[in-house]
Amino acid sequence: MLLYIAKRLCQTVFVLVGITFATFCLINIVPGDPVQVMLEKRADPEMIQQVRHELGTDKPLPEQYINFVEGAVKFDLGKSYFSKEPVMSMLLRGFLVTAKLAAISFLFAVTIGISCGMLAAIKRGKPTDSFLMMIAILGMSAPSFWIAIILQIIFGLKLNLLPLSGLDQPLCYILPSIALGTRYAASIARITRTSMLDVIKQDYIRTARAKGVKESMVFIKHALKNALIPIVTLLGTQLGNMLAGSMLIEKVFSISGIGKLAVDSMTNRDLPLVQGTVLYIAVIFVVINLIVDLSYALIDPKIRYGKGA
Amino acid sequence: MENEKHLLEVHNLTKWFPVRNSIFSRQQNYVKAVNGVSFSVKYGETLGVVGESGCGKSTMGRTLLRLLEATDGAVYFKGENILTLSKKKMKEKRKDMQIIFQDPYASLDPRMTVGDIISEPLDIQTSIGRKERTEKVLAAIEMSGLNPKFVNRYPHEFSGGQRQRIGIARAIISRPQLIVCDEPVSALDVSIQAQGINLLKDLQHSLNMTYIFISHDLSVIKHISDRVLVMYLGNLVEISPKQDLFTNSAHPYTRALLSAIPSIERRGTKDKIVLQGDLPSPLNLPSGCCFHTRCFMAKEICSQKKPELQQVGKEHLCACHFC
Amino acid sequence: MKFFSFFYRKNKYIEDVAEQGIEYTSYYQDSFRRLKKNNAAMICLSVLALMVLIVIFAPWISPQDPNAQSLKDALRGPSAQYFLGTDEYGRDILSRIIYGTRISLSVGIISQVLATAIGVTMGVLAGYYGGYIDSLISRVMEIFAAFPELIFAMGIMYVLGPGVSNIFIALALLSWVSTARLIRGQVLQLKQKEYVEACIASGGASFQIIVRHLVPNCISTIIIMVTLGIPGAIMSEAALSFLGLGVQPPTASWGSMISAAQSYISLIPLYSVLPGLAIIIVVISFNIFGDGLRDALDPKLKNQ
Amino acid sequence: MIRDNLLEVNHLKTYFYTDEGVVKSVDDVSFSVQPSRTLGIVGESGCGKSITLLSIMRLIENPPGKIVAGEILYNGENLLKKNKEEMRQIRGNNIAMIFQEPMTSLNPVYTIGEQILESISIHRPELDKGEARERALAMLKMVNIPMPEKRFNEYPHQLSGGMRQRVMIAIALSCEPDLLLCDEPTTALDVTVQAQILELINDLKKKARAAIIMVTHDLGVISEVADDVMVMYAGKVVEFATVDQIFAQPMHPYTCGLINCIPSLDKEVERLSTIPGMVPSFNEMPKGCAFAPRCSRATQRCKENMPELIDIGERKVRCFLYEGKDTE
Repeated sequence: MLLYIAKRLCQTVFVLVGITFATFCLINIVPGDPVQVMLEKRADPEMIQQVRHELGTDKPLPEQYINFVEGAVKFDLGKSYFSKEPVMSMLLRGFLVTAKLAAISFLFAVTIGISCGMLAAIKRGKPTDSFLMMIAILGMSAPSFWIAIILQIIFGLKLNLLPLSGLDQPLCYILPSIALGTRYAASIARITRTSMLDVIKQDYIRTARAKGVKESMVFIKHALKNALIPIVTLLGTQLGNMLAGSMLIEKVFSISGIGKLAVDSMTNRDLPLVQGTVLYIAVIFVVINLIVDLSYALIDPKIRYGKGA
Repeated sequence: MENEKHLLEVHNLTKWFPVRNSIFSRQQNYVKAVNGVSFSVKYGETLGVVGESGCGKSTMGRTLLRLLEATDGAVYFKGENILTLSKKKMKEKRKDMQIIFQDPYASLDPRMTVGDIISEPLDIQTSIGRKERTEKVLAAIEMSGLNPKFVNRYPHEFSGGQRQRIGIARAIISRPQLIVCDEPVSALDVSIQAQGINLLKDLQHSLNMTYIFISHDLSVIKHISDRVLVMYLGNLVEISPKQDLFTNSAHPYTRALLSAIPSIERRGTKDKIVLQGDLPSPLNLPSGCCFHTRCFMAKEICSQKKPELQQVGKEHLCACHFC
Repeated sequence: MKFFSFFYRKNKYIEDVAEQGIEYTSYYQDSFRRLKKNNAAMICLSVLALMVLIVIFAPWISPQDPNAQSLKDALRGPSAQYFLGTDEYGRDILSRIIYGTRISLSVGIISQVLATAIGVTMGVLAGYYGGYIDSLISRVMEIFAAFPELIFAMGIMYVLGPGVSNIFIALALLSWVSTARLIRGQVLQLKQKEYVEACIASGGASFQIIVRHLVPNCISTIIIMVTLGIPGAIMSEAALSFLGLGVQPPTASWGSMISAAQSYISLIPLYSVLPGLAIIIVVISFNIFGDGLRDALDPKLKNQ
Repeated sequence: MIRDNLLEVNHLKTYFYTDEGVVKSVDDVSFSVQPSRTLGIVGESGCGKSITLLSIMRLIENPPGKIVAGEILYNGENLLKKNKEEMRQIRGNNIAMIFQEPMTSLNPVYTIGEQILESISIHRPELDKGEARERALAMLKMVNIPMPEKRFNEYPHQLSGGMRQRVMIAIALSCEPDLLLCDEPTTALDVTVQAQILELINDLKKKARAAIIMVTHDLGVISEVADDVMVMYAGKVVEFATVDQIFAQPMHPYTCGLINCIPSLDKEVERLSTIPGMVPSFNEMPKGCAFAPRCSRATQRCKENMPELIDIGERKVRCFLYEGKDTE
């Protein structure tokens, strides 16, 4: 297992380096001088020179890259050009808001997704199964921001039950979480169902039945644990996508999370902030995937005992 | 010259598969699938290769044809070492050597018609005209006992036995001199198996081919072979003319193998040799004689010294300290 | 019946000896027969065909010019002149939705065709040659996959600047990795097949193996990947346009329409509901048709 | 000699309803098993021998499969009339089963110990944890697994095929069943390991006094373990006899063909005798005897009528050749 962990860690370090490189390139291949683009026509040459010096873009590219990586590791990515606030503190503030929202939606998606998927697998071929899968494919096909608006219209405007925007009270979380989680719940339900159906065809399920194991236990004890690997893989990607996808929901509900930060920085062409958001969202995503991969070891003894890689 | 009698001479053939143990350790480990096997095959004979799964018999068959590159050793085909031939020269040689596979499902491309599958060796090797190609394909189909009407059908419409016949037709279309048969009938039902064996025997006579027949089934090997080679963990343990091997087996592994076969005729015989334990891993071969961990005759010397092949009868060689 | 005939090579050279009057069913003919039995998939296929017709004939079927402003008619409900009402500039919503179909379908199809071209090439190279080529391609794929979808697309759009053709590129770069991964895995499996060994045993070179055996056996996966990739690309385009990073005004796109409509949900809710319904109809049709295609072509792919 | 039947199967019919039509996998099969006897069922793939076992266990996947008729009497009680819960109590407790693929028949995510304990805890809830563990270890010892304490905590992938099959046998025998169903238990194993497993089964037969039904395609295996032999072809029983009778004097042409087409270890023949053709697929089943198209002794009558299973002394055979000899 140590070998497996070591291998995964090495891979992660490599990917992290790749991410910093990609993010760095992202900024430096923007057509034209980034500073000029940033300041648009307002700037006189002297001012441009000054900003360049501030951002360090007057140095040669390799040195810039090293400075960038150094800053990234030290959690110091400079200041936002517009608000003059350190990028890190802005990110942190935004991240806390988004993380809360994403965590709640994730919980919602996992509970609904796995239970519906299991139910559909148990009732395979029956009306319950077809109904649940219809709902799932519908949920997968609707854009989250559209669901958010529909929820606002129904629960906020027509029924006047829940607040339309903001996150200042617990009730506020309900609509954004549902809007953000629906699509993921649907895909989790689908993968749970297919993975379960795949597993219950296996010989060891027949062995369990031949032992006289109760049908409910056949599903819960014998099938689910084996079906988990594809589900957990999906969960990892989904959590990362949820963090990024929350920016659509944040826009609808006027929440100032990390997503809003990302969108604003890009529309304003606020270079340090763009770098920061892209880099750290990617880093979080990679860390989540690392945790997922390590959790395979808990599920699959083949990995735990050295064989898998 | 002695060589004239031999179609194939194999010297010290070795195939090790490297396994990366760890990204940190510099020590390279190997799955030692075939370890220094030497033998020769005469024109027109059938050499049976027998052993349990994991003994390296299929790997050896594939290495002989350079479907896998050998780690060490030499294979002389009609006096020429094919392991050192260039790609281009090897391609020409491939006309003379073919292979029949075990799995009737994985060995036929599901997206090709039967005709295209069978003519593949011709399409790759030669640039003959359509008419000639058609004739050759039809001839091969008929020789394999299939209905020529099937040419445009796809493999999924055929049963296991018929698919195996398609595989045989593909192997014989370029009129090879040597065919490696890798468990060609193992996946078939008994009644179909007998048809397959008879077909292979008939083709051998009419086309004058030499077979290396790989199987785990000693009774099939006994029926079809002229000489038999027994392998254990990548090592040749005994090679002998058929009669001698079955009446007078020298190696304890061969004897155990023979006695383990459940047979109708030997029903009720009580003095069975039942080997204990499992096959050791080919990653860590036992020291000395690789069979000593399961051998009922093992003495101290067996774990220390690797036995050499010794002559025990006419053309009968055995690698055991006590034979 | 000849729907898939493009994809398989049927050698007719022995036709005269073959059984007459018997239909030889190829793999694709069988699959198509299975697909035709799947009613839901066939309904979705006809919906998609209808959509394609809308795309082609948009100028003739849309009642108004989608970009013609008429501020006095702004934000009206449905009427005889404006069948589904008007937006904040008084433009006809129905016409804008019809023109939005053009953007959505072209983004979906073109970006996926590009992605498939890159993905299949990379996947086959990595899977077949292995070794350093595989390591290199795999590492590149890992870095591409290290960004969440939306952030990745946004980053690319930031670099390239907004615009329809840049969306094609951004979404192609986003989705080639999954195709490449799947193809690589499949090639690794196919490479082990005995019919590939048989081809080597007959002297087949790498190119012959790839062309004769590997690619034909990957075609069904490729078809499935394209079909199931399109709805994802359509959704991503809508999201980008919704955020203002995709299609720019005044061009009509479903995502940017929803974005604009968001300010008027209390005034004219239909404005935000309708473009979303259009997205759902197209995406769900592709999803159900793609699922049907996958079940018909390759039931084993279900788990990917 | 009259013995009480432990298991009596009467006119069992198990059909599978597929898109292409109804597959009559088991078609009117009757037989009985006495305590401590071993019945061997032989036939080629698709003849319905494994489906017969799964029908006894009531483990046929429905849909597409269904037991459409017949009765399965276990100690006089019809298993087909039992409800799910009663059937569950019988499975693993009174009737146990081992399967062909030892590689895939054990759950990869649980240890060997957990999988044996599960069966014990279901059917012997009165045992406390320590006792159950004792018993599980004793089972591992009984099937000759070296170092049972160590193996107890290992996962299936750490064991070889032969070892896994031993574990399967230990699980099956852990609640001392009266009847053990073996579905090709040695087919996936090498000959030397097969010899070990067959030796083990023969040993346990003496110790455990369970009746065994052994399904296999290998007549050699049958000859080593069975007391009685039933030959099946295309879902029907074609011959039933004791093991000595069947090999000394096979009656049905199919049985004769099957015995003759195995290459002999002791005799030398130039050509193997074969059974021409192949097993008809379910949708082109002939009207009369299913074996008639491949039978060298078939007459017009065989092609048109299905012969009945006729009793000849203690034997049974389904062939017109033996009509009128039933008084013998």
